[in-house]
Formats: sequence, C-alpha cells, structure tokens
Amino acid sequence: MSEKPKFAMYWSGSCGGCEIAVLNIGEKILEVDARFEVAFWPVAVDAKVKDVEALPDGDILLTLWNGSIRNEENEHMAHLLRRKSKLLVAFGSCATEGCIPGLANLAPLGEIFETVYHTISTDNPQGIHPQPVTQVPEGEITIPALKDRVYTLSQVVDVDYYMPGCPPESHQIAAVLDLVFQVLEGKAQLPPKGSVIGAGGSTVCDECPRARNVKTIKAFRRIQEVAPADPALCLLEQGIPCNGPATRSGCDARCPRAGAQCIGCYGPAEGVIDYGARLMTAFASVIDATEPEEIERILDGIPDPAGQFYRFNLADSLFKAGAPAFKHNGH
Amino acid sequence: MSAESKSSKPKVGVYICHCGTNISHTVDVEQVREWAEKTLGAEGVVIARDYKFMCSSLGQELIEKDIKELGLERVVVAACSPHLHEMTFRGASKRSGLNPYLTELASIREQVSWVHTDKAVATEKAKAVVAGAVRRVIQNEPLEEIRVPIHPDTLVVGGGIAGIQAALEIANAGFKVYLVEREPSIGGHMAQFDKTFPTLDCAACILTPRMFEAGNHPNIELLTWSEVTHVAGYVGNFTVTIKKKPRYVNTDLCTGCGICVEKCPKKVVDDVYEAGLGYRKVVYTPFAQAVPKYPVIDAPNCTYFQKGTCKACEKFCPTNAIDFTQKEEYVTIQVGNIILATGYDLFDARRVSNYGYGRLANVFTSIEFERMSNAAGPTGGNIVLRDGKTQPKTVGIIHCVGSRDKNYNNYCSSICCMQSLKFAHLVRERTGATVYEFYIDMRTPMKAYDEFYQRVLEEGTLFVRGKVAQVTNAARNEREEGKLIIQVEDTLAGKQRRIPVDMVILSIGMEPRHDAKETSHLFGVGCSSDGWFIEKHPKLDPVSTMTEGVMIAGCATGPKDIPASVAQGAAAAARVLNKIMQKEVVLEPIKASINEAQCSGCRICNGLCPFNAILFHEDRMVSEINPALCQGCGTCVAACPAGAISGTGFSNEQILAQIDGLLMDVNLAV
Amino acid sequence: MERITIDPITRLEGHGKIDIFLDENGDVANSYFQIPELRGFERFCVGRPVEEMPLLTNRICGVCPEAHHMAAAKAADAVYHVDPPRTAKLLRELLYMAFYCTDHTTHFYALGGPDFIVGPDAPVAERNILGVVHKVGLEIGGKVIQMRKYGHKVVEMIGGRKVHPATAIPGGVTKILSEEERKEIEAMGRWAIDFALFSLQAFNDIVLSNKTYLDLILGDVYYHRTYSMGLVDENNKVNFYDGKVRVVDPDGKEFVKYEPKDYMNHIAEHVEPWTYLKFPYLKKVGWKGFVDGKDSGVYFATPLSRLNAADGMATPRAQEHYEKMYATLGGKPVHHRLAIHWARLIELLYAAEHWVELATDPEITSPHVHNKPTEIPTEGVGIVEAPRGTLTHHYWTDEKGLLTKVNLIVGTTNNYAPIQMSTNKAARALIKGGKVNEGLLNMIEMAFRAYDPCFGCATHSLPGQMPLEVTIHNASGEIMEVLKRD
Amino acid sequence: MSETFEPVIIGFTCNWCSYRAADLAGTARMKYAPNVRLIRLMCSGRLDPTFVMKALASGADGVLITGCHPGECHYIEQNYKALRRYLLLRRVLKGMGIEPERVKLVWASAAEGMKLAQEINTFVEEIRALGPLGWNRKLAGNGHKVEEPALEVAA
Repeated sequence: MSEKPKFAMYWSGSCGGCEIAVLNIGEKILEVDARFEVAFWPVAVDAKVKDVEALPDGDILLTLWNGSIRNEENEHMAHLLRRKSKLLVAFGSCATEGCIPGLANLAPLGEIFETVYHTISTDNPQGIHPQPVTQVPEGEITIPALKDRVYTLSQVVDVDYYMPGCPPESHQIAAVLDLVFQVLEGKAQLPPKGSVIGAGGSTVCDECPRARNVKTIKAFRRIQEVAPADPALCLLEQGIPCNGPATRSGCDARCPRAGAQCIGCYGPAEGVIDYGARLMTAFASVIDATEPEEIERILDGIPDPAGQFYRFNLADSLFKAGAPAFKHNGH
Repeated sequence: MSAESKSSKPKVGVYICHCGTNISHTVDVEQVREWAEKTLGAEGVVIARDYKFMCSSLGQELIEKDIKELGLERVVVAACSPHLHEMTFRGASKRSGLNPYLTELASIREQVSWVHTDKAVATEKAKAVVAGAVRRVIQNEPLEEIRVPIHPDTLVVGGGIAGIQAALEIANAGFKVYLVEREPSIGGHMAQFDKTFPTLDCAACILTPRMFEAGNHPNIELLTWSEVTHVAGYVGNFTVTIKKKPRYVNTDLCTGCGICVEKCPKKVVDDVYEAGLGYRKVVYTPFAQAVPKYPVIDAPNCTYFQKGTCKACEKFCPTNAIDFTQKEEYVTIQVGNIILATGYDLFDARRVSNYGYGRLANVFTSIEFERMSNAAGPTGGNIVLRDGKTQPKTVGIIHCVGSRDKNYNNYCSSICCMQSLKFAHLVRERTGATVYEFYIDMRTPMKAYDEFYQRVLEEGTLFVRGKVAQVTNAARNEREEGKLIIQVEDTLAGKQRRIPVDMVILSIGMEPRHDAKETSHLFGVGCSSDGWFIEKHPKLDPVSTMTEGVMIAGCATGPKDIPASVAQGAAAAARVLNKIMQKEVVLEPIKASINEAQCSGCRICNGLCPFNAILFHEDRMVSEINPALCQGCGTCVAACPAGAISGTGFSNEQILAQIDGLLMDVNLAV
Repeated sequence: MERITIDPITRLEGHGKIDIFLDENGDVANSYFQIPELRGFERFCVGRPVEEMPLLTNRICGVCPEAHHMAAAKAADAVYHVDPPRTAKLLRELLYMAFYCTDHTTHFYALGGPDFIVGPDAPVAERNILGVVHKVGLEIGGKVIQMRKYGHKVVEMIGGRKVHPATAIPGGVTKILSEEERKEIEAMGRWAIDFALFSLQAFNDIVLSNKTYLDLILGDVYYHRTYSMGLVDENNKVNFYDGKVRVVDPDGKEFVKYEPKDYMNHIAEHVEPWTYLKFPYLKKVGWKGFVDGKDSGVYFATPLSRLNAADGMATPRAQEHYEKMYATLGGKPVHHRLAIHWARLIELLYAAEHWVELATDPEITSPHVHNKPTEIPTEGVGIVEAPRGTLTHHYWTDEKGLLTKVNLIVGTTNNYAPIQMSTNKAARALIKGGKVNEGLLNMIEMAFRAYDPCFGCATHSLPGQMPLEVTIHNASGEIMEVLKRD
Repeated sequence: MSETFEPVIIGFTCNWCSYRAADLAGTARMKYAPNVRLIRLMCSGRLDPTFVMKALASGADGVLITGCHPGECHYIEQNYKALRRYLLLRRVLKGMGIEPERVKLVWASAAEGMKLAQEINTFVEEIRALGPLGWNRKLAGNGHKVEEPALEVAA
C-alpha cells in the first residue's frame, strides 16, 4: 500500500469540469487506483487536509491541481500541496491560464460585489455584502476573503507541468497517465520541467479538417449571422473570428468539427508569450484594406476584442488584468 | 531555473565611445562605464571600457584584445548609429574570432548626446540604451551569411540611353543581356533630340552608333515592342515572362526596305516620337535610324483591322513579311540580375492652364521644340509658328513648367535650365529672333554648363528673373496686338512686366512614368509617393534597390541629364558584373524561417510576403519560407498566430530582452 | 457558548462548512451552512457578445454545463426574438436528455444512492460505488460506467464536446445530425431505458422492501413542508427543457404558474453576510428566515419538487412509477427529502424514454437547424430544469447584442435555504445535551446530499460525498473532542 | 503629480525610415524630449503587438510606433500591416481599460528628422497629460511569492 507512490487531485476555484473529464476516462481510473495510493482526492476518497499536512514534504509524487487561485484558501492549499508534492501539475485552463472566470480581472472586485448582491432579483435593502468575518448572535463565523483578482497556479507557486484545456480532453488525460505509468516502470523519461503536457505542439488548425486558402478578410461576421457555415471551409475565411489559428492543438479541433468556432480553451501555442497578441496580429494582418476608415469598419466586426482575444487567457496575459481590476478591493 | 541561467550567461564586454567630445560632452561616459561594470555585472558584463574614439584602429584593437584575452562572447559598443559603424565593429569581432552578429551597437550619440542637453538626464538615458543593448546582445545568435549562385544572364528593362549603356557594358564584358523596350525602337527620349547641351553635338550622331551597336551585339537579345508581365524568383535566379506585342511583320523575312511604309495609304498624327507635331504612316518605324529596322503595324488605326480591306503593305512587300495573323506571344527567360531603366514621362503642359498650352497656338512645349529644331523633324529643322511658315521674331522661354511648384511637382527637373539655354541658342542661330528666358534660379552646376550659360548671355539672350504669372493673347495696346503677352514680375527690376512675343516655349519638367507604381510592384522595388523608384541608399548605393539583384538607372529614380543617366547605366552594369563575376551572391542572414512541427498550415502568413517568399505545401499542409527570397522584414514573424515563425537578427527574444533592458531603471524603482 | 464546526476538509475547497452553536444546555442554538466562493459571472459577462453566453456560462458548472448551455441559448434566442427551427429544439433537448441520464446515474450510484443501497449504517468506506457493486452485483459497475459513456457520447455527437458543449447558438445549433449518428443514438437510448428500469427495480428491491430504509425516508428528521418548484409542459407534465414554471404550496395546490420571462415577479434572493451564496425565495410570500410552512417563501427545486409541482410524467413507464411513488409515500405532495432519490430515478426513466422519442422523430436529422436572427437584440430570459433545480438566465443587451446586464439564478441556489434548514434540523434532532455521536455525521451528510447540492454551479464544489469531521470546541475555543467518520 | 511626472516611452522604429530620421535628427543636433527610448526593427511590419504590451506591462507609460509613409515602405507594403495591427491593438487596450492614446503610430521618412523630433515632443506631452501607467507597480502589488523549486524527482 504505502510502497505505492502517492497521487493527489485537488480543485480550487473551478467548475468541476476537470474532475468530470477525469471520471470520463472510464476504466483507466481504476488503473490509477492500482498504481497509486490516492493520498488526497476529495471527490473520490475520504481524506483530510490534516493528513496531507502530516505527510513529509515531497511525499506525494503527483498532484493534479485544477482551478484558479480566487480566494485565500485556494492560495493556502496551493502552497501546502506544492510543498508536499514532487510533481505539481497545473491541470486545465483555470489552473494554467485563469480560464473564463479569469475574465473577472476585467472588473474591480468591488464592482463584482456591487453587481452580484444587487441584481434585479436580489432583495438587499441594507446593501449587505458577504464579509470574511461576521458576528452572528451566537458568535463569530468566517469565510475566506476573495483575492484582488484571479491568479493562475504558477503565479502563486512553482509549477512543474502544465496541462491545458477546458477541460482537458479525456484521451489526452489518458495519454498523460500512460506516460506517468511508463515513467514509474522506468520505461520512459519525464519531459523537461515546465513543459506543456497532454496537448499538441501546433495549433487547432493543424487538426482541423476544414479546407483553407490564402487568407484575406473583408468582413468579420458573428456566428449567428453566418450559421449554417460552409461545413468544409475554414471558419475564419467565412468571417467567423475562430481562435483556432492561435490556440494550441490537442483537442482534435472538436468545436470547428461541430460547426462552432474555436474559443481558445487550450491556450497559447508553444513559446507564445501573449495569447491575445497572437490572435490580434494574425487577424489584423490578413484584413483586406489599406485605408484606416475601411480597416476600422472591418474591425467593427469584432465587437468585443478584449473578450475575444483573452477569453481564457486574461489572467495569464502580459497585462494579467484590465486596468479597473487594480482599483479597489471588494470587502 | 535562476541558477542555471546565471551559469549560462555569456561574457559581455561593453565599450563606450567619447567620440572626441561628441558624446562625452553631454553624457558622463565614465559614469556609464562604472555603472555598466557594476550594475550590469549580474547580466554577464565582465568588462566595461571607455575610449576617445572606439572606431579608431586603437579602439578596435582594445575590443579585439579583450575578446581574445577575456574570452568575451558578446560585445556592445555604445557609440554612434549602427548605420555608420556597425560594420566596423562587427569586423573587429570577426578578426578576433567572434561571430560578427554577436556584436551590438548602442546609439548614444545620434539618440542621446546630440539630441539632449541636460547631462544628468542624458547620462541616465545612455545607461538605459546600453542596458537594452546588453540584454539584447545576450540573446543574439551567431549567424552565417547566405550564398546564392548567380545566373550570368541579365535583363535590362528600358531601351533609353541609360538602358543601352548598361546593356553594352555587360555585353562587352562577355555576358548575355536581354534588352526589353515597349516602343518599336530603342533610343528613348534622346532619339527625339536635335542637339545636346552643353556641347551642342547632335544627339543622333552620338546615340545612333550606340543603338546600332546594341542592336547588333552578339550578346544582346533585343526585345522591342515588348513588355515584362511577370517576375518570379530572387537575386541570381529570376524567371521573367515577357509579352511580345504583335508587329504583324515577320522579322525573319523583313529586310527593313520600307516599301510597306511608303505604300501605306493612311497617315496618323505621331504624338509619341514627333510629340504630335508630325504624322506617321499606320505601318511605321518611329524614325529613320530606328533599331531594330523592322516596322510595326498600328493595328487600332489600320484600315485592314478596322474594315478587313486594304492590305496594301502586304501586296507590295517584296519578302511577304507582312503577317496579319500574328498574335501576342509570351517568352520566359532566366536571368540573374535585372536593371530597371524605365525612364520618365514629360509633364503635361496643359495642366498649367494660365500658360495657355493647347489653347494658344504658338505656345510650344520643350519636346515640340526639340522636334521642330531637329533636321529630321516635321519642319526639317525650321523654327516656325504653328502655321508652319512664319518665323518668330521674339521668343519667350519659360522655365520650371510643372517643376519646383507645389501645385505640380516640388522637385527640380534638373535639365530644364540647360535645355532652355540650348533652345535660346538654337533660336538665335536659326532665326536671329530676340529671345527672353524667364527663370526662377539659373541652375547650371555640371561640367561646362555654366560656361554655356555665359555663352548664351553673350549671344544676347535676355534673362528675366521671375516666375511667369500667365501667357495671354489679350492685347492691351497695339504693341501687344497679335502677340502672346508674357505677364511676369521681374524680381531683379522689381516690377511687373508684360512682354509681347511671337512664340512661347514651355520648358516642361520630368515626371515618373504613369505606370511606375505597377512596375515597382512587378519588380518588388520601393517607389516614393511621387513615383520615383527608391535607391537602397540615396548617396552610397544609388543604383541598388531593397530587392537584391534589381538595379535602377537613369531617370527612373529621378530627373537626370544624359551624362548622369549614362553614368548610372554604367554603374548599374558594374554592380551586375561584380555579382556575375562572384558567381554567387552573399545575402544578409536576417531571415525568417518556419518551424514545420509548430506550423498548423493556417495560411495566415501566405498572403503577407510581397516577395512571394512564403510557399504552402498542400501535401504536408505547412508553409515554408524561401530564405533567398526572404528580405528579412519580419512581417510574417510578427503575424504568425502559432508563433511558428522566427526571425534571425531581430528575434522575439532579442527585442523583448531589449525592452526589459531599456526599462531596467523603471523596474529597479519598483 | 459552545461551538461545533462541522468542517469538511472541503471547507478548504470552497465546498461549504457548517458551524453549529450550542446553548448552555448543549442543545443546538443555531447552525450555519456557509458557501465561501464567488466568481461574479453576472459582472464580467457584461460587455461580451450574447452569442458567447452558452459558452461562457458553461464554465459556471462542469457538472451540468449542458444546463447552462441550454438556458443561455434559450435566453439568447429570446434576446434576438428568434425562434429556432423545430429540429434545432429537438437536438438541444435530445442532448439534454442524454445529459440527464448521465447526471442522475452518477448521483444515484456514486454519490447519493449508496446511503440506501449499501445502507446508512454501513461503514463509510463501503458507502460508495464499490459498495454498491458488492451489494447489487458486479455487472452494475459496468452498467453505470456504460450509462455515463453513452450519455457523454450523445452530448459529444450533438454538442461537439463531452464537457462544455459548443453548438447551441442564437437561433438554433451549428451541427446537423447524420442518419448514422441518429441510429447510434437511438440504440443507446433504448439501452438507457432498460438501465433506468433496472435501477428502479434495484431501488425497489433494496430500499422499498426494507422497512428500516422506508421508515428512514418517512422519518421526521428529513421532513420539510415547503413550496415545490418545477418546469411543466402545456399538460402540466414534468419537462426539463421548456415550458412554464409551476409552484405548488405545501398542500400541493398550485400557487403560481408563470412564464419564464416573468420570474422576477415571483422569485427574489436574500443576502446574508456570512456566506457568498444568496437565498432565493418566493417573492409574494416573502423571506421569513430559515423556516418552512405556507408563510415562508422557502421552496425547493429538486426531482421530488418537480414531481410535486407536476400532474405527472410525459412518458408512459415513468408515469407508472410516478403513480407508484405517491401511492407508496402517502400521496402528493411528498415532503420527505430522502424521497428525492426515488424521484430522481423516475426522472431518469423519463429522460431515457424521451431520449428515444426524440431520436426517432422524423425531423431530427433535418438540415434546417438554424434561423438567422433578424431583429434588434434587446432582453431575454431562458429557463431550463437543471438536475439540481430550476435554472434561470436573464440577459439585457445593447443594439449590437453586447451584454449590458446579466442575472443568474442557478439550480442548487434554489435549495440553499432548504439545505440550511435540513442540516440545521438534523443537528437539532441529533445533538442533545452537548452529546454528539458520530451517526450525526452520516445523518447530516445525508440531509444535504439528498439535494445533490452542486456548488459547482453555486460555489464551484462538486456534488455529493463530503468527508466530514467534527471538531467540538468549548466556549474558550479549545478542542474538546475530534470526531471522525470512521 | 503630473508636473513632476516624467513619462518613460518605448519607441519602435523602422531601419529604413524612422531610425534614419532619428539619425538625421542627431546629426542635425535637433533637440527633443529625452523620455523616448528607441528600438530598431527592420520594418514596422515586424511590430508584434506583444512588444507593445510587453513595454506597457513592464513599466512604460506609452509606446510610439513609427514607420515609412504609406506607399513608401522599403518592403513595398508591410507598413499597412503595422497600421492594421495598431488600429486593432488600440481597441483591445480600450477593452482592457487602458487609454488607447498611450500607443501612437507615426509615419516618418528618413528625411523627416525634424518631424520625428516634433512628434516625439508632442507624444511625450500627451503621455504626460495622461499621467503614469505604472503597470509594473500594479502587478508588483499582488504580494505573491513563488515558492522554492520542487524537490527533484527520485524515480
């Protein structure tokens, strides 16, 4: 039992889709149970943080972390599991790049409270906002304070490997586990620290079956204006702002195959510093116009450029957040 | 992470130049040196020196010595602009065994000491610039020059005097030349002239031998009545497609006897060669000495092509050379170099309506006068009014028509002064008429030019300094009756004058070819907004362009006189010859390349290269860059969404590192 | 005052934490079920194009992204005033049925069900899917995995991806279903019906035929007389994808039946400073705190409430079991929270039956799957029944279709107040005179697990099993005793 | 604040036009504000929006992009690509709540040393008016420490 290497999986600020994706690998999940002692996996087994704290540092061989760092608890757990793990994997889009919840970094935390606790259906005459510490008649109760913005795992602790995807496709998870099994048997070597695993080395177009030509864009069109799109032709060439050209391969171009544009959940390609920059430069370069007025007219076809280009990657971008996010804290 | 990168930091030497006092006057060089050694020590700087003149042989030896003795792996020279001394210091590195591309120049003279005054501020900026260069140079990679074989044949486009000169130079050196001219004959504008300034020798007399030589040279293949339609490839290996327009004359059979011309029943105004002053037949050779001698049938005007009848030429041709069935044909040739000598168009004098050209009969343009004064011209060399018989008694010559005028062209057409003086001389010589020259400034800079000006002065030509306001026939007194009145402010006399003359000659300037833009795209050369082709360097490389292997000569780059055009033709030829003799060309290793494994074949980059250097492999669904075609602009590098394209010399790593360095002080403050 | 912190390790995962305060006599004074996370979709979706909402709000919950995908798509349809072609609606609903089968299966066999199948008194180590396998037999393990596989397969075939589908857009869907795919889906659907019937049989054999379990279900600890909410079709039959929201009072009488667009007139949300999650309640009744009864606006929205709120099931075999359940549990409405598990299986059967109905509809493979929006976008509400409760998306946009305001009332949130009440009640029932026994842990866990609380939607924790640990502090805060559940 | 505020600006130049214009400004001893630090590219077409964002995120208050006049690009037409990227980049910055005016595109031929100097002075004043961006300080403000590297894997 205890000779078996230890495995942990943990989620913080995320939607749980990563966990479902892992469950979706089917029978292979049993192999994980056979190869590893599952030291910590709240959704699957009963274990406690105290048990983890009791482990010697670096005692857990492999920890898959999904979820962003949204509150102080997330951060606390990140530090704990980093300390206890030999290999810490940022698993899924939230952990690697902040994912869609990272779009919260476009707004000041205060505004998030102002919005959520004052919606049309909210009855909140005294303007109550949740507080880290609350005095109730019986005593004092606490909830963790939210951080000023959404952070990726590697912005808080040192990360060994990155596994992109929202969520990572099951066949990729299976492939990574197979690699780990082989490493355990000494049949394979781990990739260099900091590598992206469970993904391709190119971008989505590489796996996309759609035909493509030399690109010249005369107009951007929103998918509901085009649908049904030509099923055989590159979506971008049909004017649909598909994020495929800049998004790392590995998903088998699932969305474009289903007639929907890639929204970029696999994040940037190898070595790319700023995902959004790649997209905007690519789109702009192939715009078929030289007069500023005409170019602007075509650009009007992308009504939400910041959201379009940083949908999943904002928290990991060069800017990390929009200017307003630095304004003030919500509590 | 940090540990390994420290150990992997290359040794950098920093050399700060005083440039006498040019730099040290506003930058505390010693302070920068100290700072570089201390603060940039962590960056890998092992030595920082300053010296009065780094570019001096002693300064360079300093660097070479350190490279050898300290084992420097990178060098930063903080001095003047890389455009002055990058080569110098790369050379120094090379001599001591360091790859030249591992040396960076930081411009603290042009960008700091010369443009700022506050010494403290300038010194801080100098530090930032040095930090940027150091961070950048660490990311530099050793590069090797690229060598491409050269095809020995050459294409010369344009059969004017510049093109002829270039073609002859190369042909005489023993190499094949294709000379393409879109008119039926080579010769260009010069063939239209009578005399040439300042020597007044007859244009034909000096040009025709050259035309003949070019036309019969074993190494020159003449392609007149032809146009280049497509250019592919790159320096040393161009593939050029040429359209040969149908002459309707079989040049294999034609002897150039001229009977067809003689028998042709139809005349049309010749507004190309005769500038509209004379007529030509529908089947014609532009002029007697035309090369080649073969005539051309002007199909749009030919009765046969219009009505299907006539065929007089065919009937009378002794060798059955007339062939109405000819179609345009395309030939493809391989050449290693190209010389563009496409010349100029003349300014359309009608645009200056207040000078009345086209409205007032006896207002002539300079080119019309050239034809008129030409013995072989429409008037047999008689200088007469439009009526064709009356000799003018007074002639006014107006300079700078369409030139040096913000309403038309700002530039000086450079030949108008001299041609106007020539006209004055010819008018007096042939008619004894009184001649007025209306000029803004007299520009006679070249050899024997000013002497000619003196001579014309002495001949009694009257010079009025001032820009002519208008030419009119509205007489105010009987003295002006039936005359053309030139209204001008005489800026020397300081008064308005009205000078009645019989004939006005407008000395019209030069303009870029109407289709210069298309030509520039066809050959991938730069073209300024007014339409002249852009030299690689206006002073130091006036006959080369940004596109390796494509040279420019003559008026295609701007107004020139004959000697300058000839000189440029020869210079371009020399450039080509030296490439041919080297048998291969060395290209700057600043190139883009695609990492195929990372390329997704999205084809974003495919349309971005104006040099067609990017090709797409349908089979492997990846794009590839031809390094010989790539000019290193880096546009595709910046555009690739997958980050699959990298560019040497200006890599992302280098530029991002430079940004970090330039902002080092800002971040130390945080 | 003494405090007990029922502090799942999940407290550190943003699951929730229960603080119980004891009075001088050691009886429960009060308890607090806290939700410690907030993401703020309502704020950061503002400015985004409305057609992206089915993709963005997917990420609210990876357990039921299909629910958000559908609610968002319907809201976007409404924003553009566009009615998708029938085929598009069929495809969306077909995807949704397959998802329901997967989700209900997961909960019943892996998360909630084990309490019964293995037994509430069984050691916790066995109260999981493996325990179920032992009890029911080996083939069940394979069947459960198969059901999940089939469900996700269909979701992928129609939605493009297994998790976070991508094909629903304003005016329809982007993917046409091929005949080959349809055949495969139909076959899997028929298998799902057998599986659902098998599951109901297992529930009957193991739970209903066992008096102890039945008493447990009918026991008072898990009994709350609250309003019941659920989506119904034009015949007042249970519907997951479309229809009107119907609420019945604690006596089972229709309290209100409203169009989705009118939800604001009927639902309001209460805010407490000690938790990030809001407490929805019936506006017209009002917020009276964590109490049940006709005068309290508290309602629940679960499989059981849906059955309570409807007049029956739209498919024959599900209808049989519907009638059987109410007969067995003493008529409508049923307020025993543990009966939610039974209701869930009946919904599983309905979903499977309807799956086949949809897969065999002649129009399901029509290429006409999208109507281009032509009108100026304005405002729209989209409501579906998520497995864990009525899901409401409400969007406002500018004339370019960019969001200017967003309101979301997600499934589990509906049940926040009832869950707080159930755990509170369980605590009161089991903690007397300061004596805490470990059975408390199971009992309390069962209390909230019945709701299958998915704080993935509400607060991003996963449903079901939350290992518990009780720490008893004295007034001065020292740890007196630590109870673990094994 | 703004009267003592000295903006730091990164300027991108084209090797063939604006960089030579800067040389010319130097040779002609034209004086301009010292706030701009220039980077040489072969062409404005090389300008990757990443560079601009990197500069702004690393502490620059503004970015000046310069290139050949339309139609005068030494690489025929690459400056148009720069123009398109610039126009889109400004929209993205706006979306991020950053004043688009912090990035400016200016055409300057090799002969326009004076124009470049004037444009630099104008831009420095425009940025001075906008005040500091200080993104590097904003990011430094998060107070997160990245932990020591993980232990070596013994396997």
